[in-house]
Amino acid sequence: MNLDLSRRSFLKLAGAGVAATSVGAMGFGEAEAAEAAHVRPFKLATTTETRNTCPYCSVACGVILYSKGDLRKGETADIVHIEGDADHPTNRGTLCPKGAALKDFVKSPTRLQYPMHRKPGSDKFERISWDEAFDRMARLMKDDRDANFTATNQNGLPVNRWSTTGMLAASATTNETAWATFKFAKGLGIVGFDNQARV
Amino acid sequence: MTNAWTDIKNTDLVIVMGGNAAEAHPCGFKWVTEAKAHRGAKLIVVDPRYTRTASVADYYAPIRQGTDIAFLNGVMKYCIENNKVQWEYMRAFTNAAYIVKDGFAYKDGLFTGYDPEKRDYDRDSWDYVIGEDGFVTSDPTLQHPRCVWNLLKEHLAPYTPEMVERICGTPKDKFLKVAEMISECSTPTKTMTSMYALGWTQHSHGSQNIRAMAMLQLILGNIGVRGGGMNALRGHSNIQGLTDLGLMSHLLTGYLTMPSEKDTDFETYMSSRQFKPLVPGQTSYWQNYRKFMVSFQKAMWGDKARADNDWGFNYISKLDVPAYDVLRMFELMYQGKVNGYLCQGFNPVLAFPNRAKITEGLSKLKFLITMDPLETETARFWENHGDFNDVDTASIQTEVFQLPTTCFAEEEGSLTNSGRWLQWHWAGGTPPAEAKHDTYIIAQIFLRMRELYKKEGGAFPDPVLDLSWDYADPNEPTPEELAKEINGRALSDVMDPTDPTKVQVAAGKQVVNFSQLRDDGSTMCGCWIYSGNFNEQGNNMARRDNHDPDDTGAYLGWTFAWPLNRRTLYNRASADLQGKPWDPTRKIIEWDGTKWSGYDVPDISPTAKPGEVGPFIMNQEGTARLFTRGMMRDGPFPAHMEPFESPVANVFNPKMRGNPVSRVFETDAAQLGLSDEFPYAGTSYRLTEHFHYWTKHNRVNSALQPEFFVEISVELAEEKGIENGSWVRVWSKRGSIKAKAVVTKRIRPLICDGKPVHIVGVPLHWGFTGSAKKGFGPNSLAAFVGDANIDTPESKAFLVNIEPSTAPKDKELVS
Amino acid sequence: MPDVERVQPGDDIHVERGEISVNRYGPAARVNHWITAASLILLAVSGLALFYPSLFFLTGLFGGGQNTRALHPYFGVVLFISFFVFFLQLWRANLPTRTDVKWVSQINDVVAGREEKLPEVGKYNAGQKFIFWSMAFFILVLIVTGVMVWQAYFAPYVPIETQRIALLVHAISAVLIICVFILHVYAAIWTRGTLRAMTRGTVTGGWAFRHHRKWFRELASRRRVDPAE
Amino acid sequence: MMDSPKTAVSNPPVQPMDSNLGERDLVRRSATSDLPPPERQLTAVAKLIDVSKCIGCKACQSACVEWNDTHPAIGENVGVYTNPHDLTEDMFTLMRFSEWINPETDNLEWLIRKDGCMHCADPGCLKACPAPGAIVQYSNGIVDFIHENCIGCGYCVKGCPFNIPRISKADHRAYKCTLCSDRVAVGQGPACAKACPTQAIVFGTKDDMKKHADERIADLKSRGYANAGLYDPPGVGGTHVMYVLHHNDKPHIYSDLPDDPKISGVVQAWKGATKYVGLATMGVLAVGAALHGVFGKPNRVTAEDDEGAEKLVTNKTGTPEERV
Repeated sequence: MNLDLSRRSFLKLAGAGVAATSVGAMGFGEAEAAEAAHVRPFKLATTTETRNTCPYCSVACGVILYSKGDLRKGETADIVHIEGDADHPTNRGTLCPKGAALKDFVKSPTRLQYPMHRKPGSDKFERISWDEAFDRMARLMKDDRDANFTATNQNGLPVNRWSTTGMLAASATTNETAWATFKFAKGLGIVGFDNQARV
Repeated sequence: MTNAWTDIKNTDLVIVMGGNAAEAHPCGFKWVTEAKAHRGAKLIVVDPRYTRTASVADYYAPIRQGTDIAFLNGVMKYCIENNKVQWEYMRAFTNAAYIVKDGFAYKDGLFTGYDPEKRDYDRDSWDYVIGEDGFVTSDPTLQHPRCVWNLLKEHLAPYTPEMVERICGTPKDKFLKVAEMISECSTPTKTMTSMYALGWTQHSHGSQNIRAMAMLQLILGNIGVRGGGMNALRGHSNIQGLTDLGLMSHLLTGYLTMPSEKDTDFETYMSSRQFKPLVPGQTSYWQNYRKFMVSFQKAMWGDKARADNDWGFNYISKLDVPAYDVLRMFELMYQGKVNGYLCQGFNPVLAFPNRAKITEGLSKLKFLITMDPLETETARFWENHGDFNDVDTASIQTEVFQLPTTCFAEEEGSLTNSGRWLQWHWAGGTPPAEAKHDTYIIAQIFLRMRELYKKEGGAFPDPVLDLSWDYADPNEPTPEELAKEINGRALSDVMDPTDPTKVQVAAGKQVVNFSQLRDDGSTMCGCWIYSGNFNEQGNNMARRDNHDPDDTGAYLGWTFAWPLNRRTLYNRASADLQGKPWDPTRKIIEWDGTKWSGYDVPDISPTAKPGEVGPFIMNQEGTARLFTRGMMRDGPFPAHMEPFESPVANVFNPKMRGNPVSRVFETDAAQLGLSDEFPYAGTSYRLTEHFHYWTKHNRVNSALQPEFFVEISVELAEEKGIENGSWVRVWSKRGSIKAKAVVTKRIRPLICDGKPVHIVGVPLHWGFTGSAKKGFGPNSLAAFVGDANIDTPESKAFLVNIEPSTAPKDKELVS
Repeated sequence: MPDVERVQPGDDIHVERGEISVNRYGPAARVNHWITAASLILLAVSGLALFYPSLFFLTGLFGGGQNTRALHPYFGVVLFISFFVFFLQLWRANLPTRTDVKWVSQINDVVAGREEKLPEVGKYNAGQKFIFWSMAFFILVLIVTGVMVWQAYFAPYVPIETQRIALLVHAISAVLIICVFILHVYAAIWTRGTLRAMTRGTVTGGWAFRHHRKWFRELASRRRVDPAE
Repeated sequence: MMDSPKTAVSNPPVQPMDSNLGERDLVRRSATSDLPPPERQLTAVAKLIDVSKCIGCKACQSACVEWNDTHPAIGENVGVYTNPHDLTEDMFTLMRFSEWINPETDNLEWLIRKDGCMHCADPGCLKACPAPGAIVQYSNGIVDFIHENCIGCGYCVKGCPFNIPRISKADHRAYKCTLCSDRVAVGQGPACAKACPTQAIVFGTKDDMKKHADERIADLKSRGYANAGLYDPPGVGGTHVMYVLHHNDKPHIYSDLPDDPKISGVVQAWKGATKYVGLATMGVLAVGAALHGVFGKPNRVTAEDDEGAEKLVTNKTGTPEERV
């Protein structure tokens, strides 16, 4: 592009000329001082990594949570980014459109913050304390169990069924949570007990 | 999955049918891409829609939803007739040679013993001929006219390519091309893998869909081998785990089953489960049932489970029906017979069929408790959202508790993936505001109820009072404590069976795995198949060694897989009768003359001689079943059945509707539509941009797929005068929805039994909460009927009508 | 075609103490002219700054590149409106006449300043008319092409290929209008006594007699008419 | 000093690291004539998008939004899967879907192409840009926008042969894919390539990517795609984002991917000839005028003119006094 070069030098002359006559002397020099080329500062610097598993489908991709603050040090941890774990044999760092956006699930504007209570017939939820909620729920459940429990069948065989209260367990909870939930539900004799595997 | 995600790279042919792996499991589908790129594997997609999986397939064939059995039976027939059978495998590892009782037959779409009143079969004739020795009689030459193989051939006879085209709408040439590609995998050195999901399960004959493919895989010798298997792509991250742990109304942990009223006492219960071998020298692993059961009962009730009270057998509910599955529960709710309901991370208002019935049911509850990290339509089912949730709030007397829980990022524990890997994860974030762990919430409700029972007494308080809850902090059991409980430990010294003087496991120590469990109350174990997950070596689910010797895809050092860290189920079947791998390049295990060894944990006793013990050790036969005896309610062979709502009649028996033995409640029977009023075949599915009803709460995924739509063919759009991107109304006998129309060439009308069948595709990700535009779900349309064996709702096939329409109105816009 | 307006409203001759002065432009016209001139200069400077990287520093005059980019089109709108008003006042006086042809044919006498050799001209000579009409033409082209590439409001609705052409035309027109501008300014300076027409609004009798004698005669002859009439 | 990363399959560092992309790595800088040659030559990198492996899942879009912290608007369904409906200042990459019936087989092919900046070797955006240093090209091939220097004129949009840059209505600056320059600068690959479930998007040195493409093309040919090939258009000097296409003979079927992209002749003329011819013209005229002013005598009003004026005014009328 010799043309370009010759043109450039030509322009410099002209430019200089105009500069001299017009504003060059008037201290507009800084208008020329452009920001030097640079890339965005790497945003994961000084974050804390935590190995986790994508909670969506059953491929169970390995993910790394990047947080400001470290739970293991007793700090509050704010998750700033989530990315696939390249060490994981199944996903090898890749993630699908859901997994790649996990941070927005954690940070969703519709994440629940407080226990809420809706009175019969009401058109709104109202805040309720955990303690109040637990007592109220335990009472409602016990009363229903006591009132409708089937201890024995017509032949006097102990059948131990509580069929008037049911439960759906979440198949996105951990095995450990599931085991606790299992003990709770089957221990109470809840027979209407299923999880997403049913549907 | 019988195999692991990472094993798919070893396959030669992937058939995606009854699923849409690329969209629903993109990162698992990676391994299909690997197999294609590095093994030259081929991919076949058989689906009513040309999906994103089809977009990368080597061959795509269309099929009408709900007709997979006919298609697969057709393929089996093709393979048998063209001698494309892995003969040695099939003869040795299946029950093909067993003789079946006289009297068993199939006619007019029905097997022998059908009772239309009971909507059930008398299954007595569906069994083998058992000799005096108590063992099954067989004819290894496969000559006997009553042997399973010949009965199967007879059963498959009608499924000609012409019949397949007539039923499925799959053009004959396309069917034959698929059948031909599949049949190539009958050689020991070529394997096919089947990847399926809810496209097969959500049918009134879902179990039989899967059986049909399993049988095909057995005929081709593809079960237990690398790159083969039956791979159910489970939906949720831990749906496998919750099933393994028995969080279902008919199950206990580890596939131990709930007692029924027939199980009047512990011994009766045992007698019908502790299966004896049907073949001499066979393993029949369920012989150990009692060890697992007693250890489970000890885990539940500790010291209160004693020999003298049958280990608390009467603490366990005895069922008067096969199961209190979700359809039955919501039917009871609808009848006003349910007062309370807990939804933990579950959204039935969008997940269960016939939404109107679900909402009405919930409206009759006294109280509803929801536990979720996110808003759900269920927690707000009483809230009016105009057309999107048109309820009379004031008239709904249900008291609702909405409890905020932590999410994956804020909690620790293990999830079991589709490949049965139990993977441990750690908490990385602080929960928002007052969100609590599910374990805390469950513990609080339980402890407070138990307090009330201590104080007030009440209905049969014993199982509640005696439930073992001996955690360091009963208010919130830690994941480690619970994991150790699942693994199991010795309650008193456990002696070595080979040397009674030696202590095998000292009291208080974790058992190494379920092989150390006892039926004398000296061990406890929450879930036997998981045992080994957290033993004295530590938390095996947290292992992170990703080495893979010889790139088999096994990754034995990565986390823990049940059972016993085994990665490929039935892997004994990967070797021939001499114990040599069918395909030396794809060895999993091998018999070295004295023991089995190789890349995976052998799925057989390491010293069981090849000729003597069959590979399918969980079965009494030691072989896989091409004929299931009486174990499936709707037949020992898969037979074509139409969906309950079908655009065409069953060609074998026009009077037969759906699955003849599926349970249908009266009110629902009245709500089944006919094709004259609802001419189009509706189906439901997921889109890759969303995960169920969660990601609509997430602005990124909402931007990628913002608004509810239905997909129809160009032909149907022209017929109905529907513009691409315009509003349409879709309605069934049970409900009506409004959606944007996506007019596409990816759906084409199918010619079934001589008439065109138009398909209406309805994705399932929208509701009235979250960031995405408000919308509806297919469950407003789907029928309240389920599979005959497991009662999974028939959400994949229902009848609808469609017309151009206008935008739905939200509450603000109403009145 | 309408006749050329030989004399415009407000043109008049005054004689004070023997000094003849001729009204050429009223105050409104002069303000109008200078607004136009100012916006044209601002446009030239900001435009050149965005066209020649070596002149980019000129954006400093407007408080940086972002401002220059934002202001330039508004200057353009001002120029267009202001010139449009100006145009309405002057266009009839700038219609071509036969003498213009002769005048142009003797362009070397013009450049040499041998005006006595030239035909008598009215209020505007061919050169001035040329400036007038080319200004009008280029301003029109510039405003149209400018709007097409006005990123903040219109560009997103114009096909990219069209915008590319618009940019090219805009650049060429800008160069040419600046040339016309140079001619205009130089002519005004070279022809002494001209500037006061746009400052004071009047010219000397001698100037009028020398450069626009036909126009001058016209005005002179009008003075014969009785004021009562 | 670290050279270019060779892969996107790795976990990002969390310890502070120096960026290896800066002023001294520039090979081109918009509206700058006197750019010093780069201190060193980084290995050229490239992103290879294998359209035949792509399942259109949009993980790349998701990962892009999350990494770049953009906020694409939640739009509506207009009858297509392409969402958002076009690239925006908040959506640097976009899956474009087209349903194409192959005339040879009469089979439907769902062609899904990841659209975004191609990082041309000869970038039209940079050529068109009037703001010094607003668009830069690093020696590894990345074409990046330095937003502080951007004046929002939109010339880059006209300069780009692929219609990629978008101007933000909010801050009037141009935005597009950076090839995750901030990740590449610390040895990481782009977020989209890391996320891509089927690894249809791979990242590495341009040479490695070409080799990888050859393998993929061989595989595609073996599956009957006779015209499979690599899209690395010479018209723009090649690109640092390349495609493997099953139908490389007709790129336009992939949602109007240009068959032979090059910087528009009009833009060339605008940014080339017009500039110096224009300057010459203005210069000549100015100089000419100056010379005329200096050497030719000014056009002055003479005494004769004044007399002539006098006559004209007085002779034909009464004396001036009478007039007043």
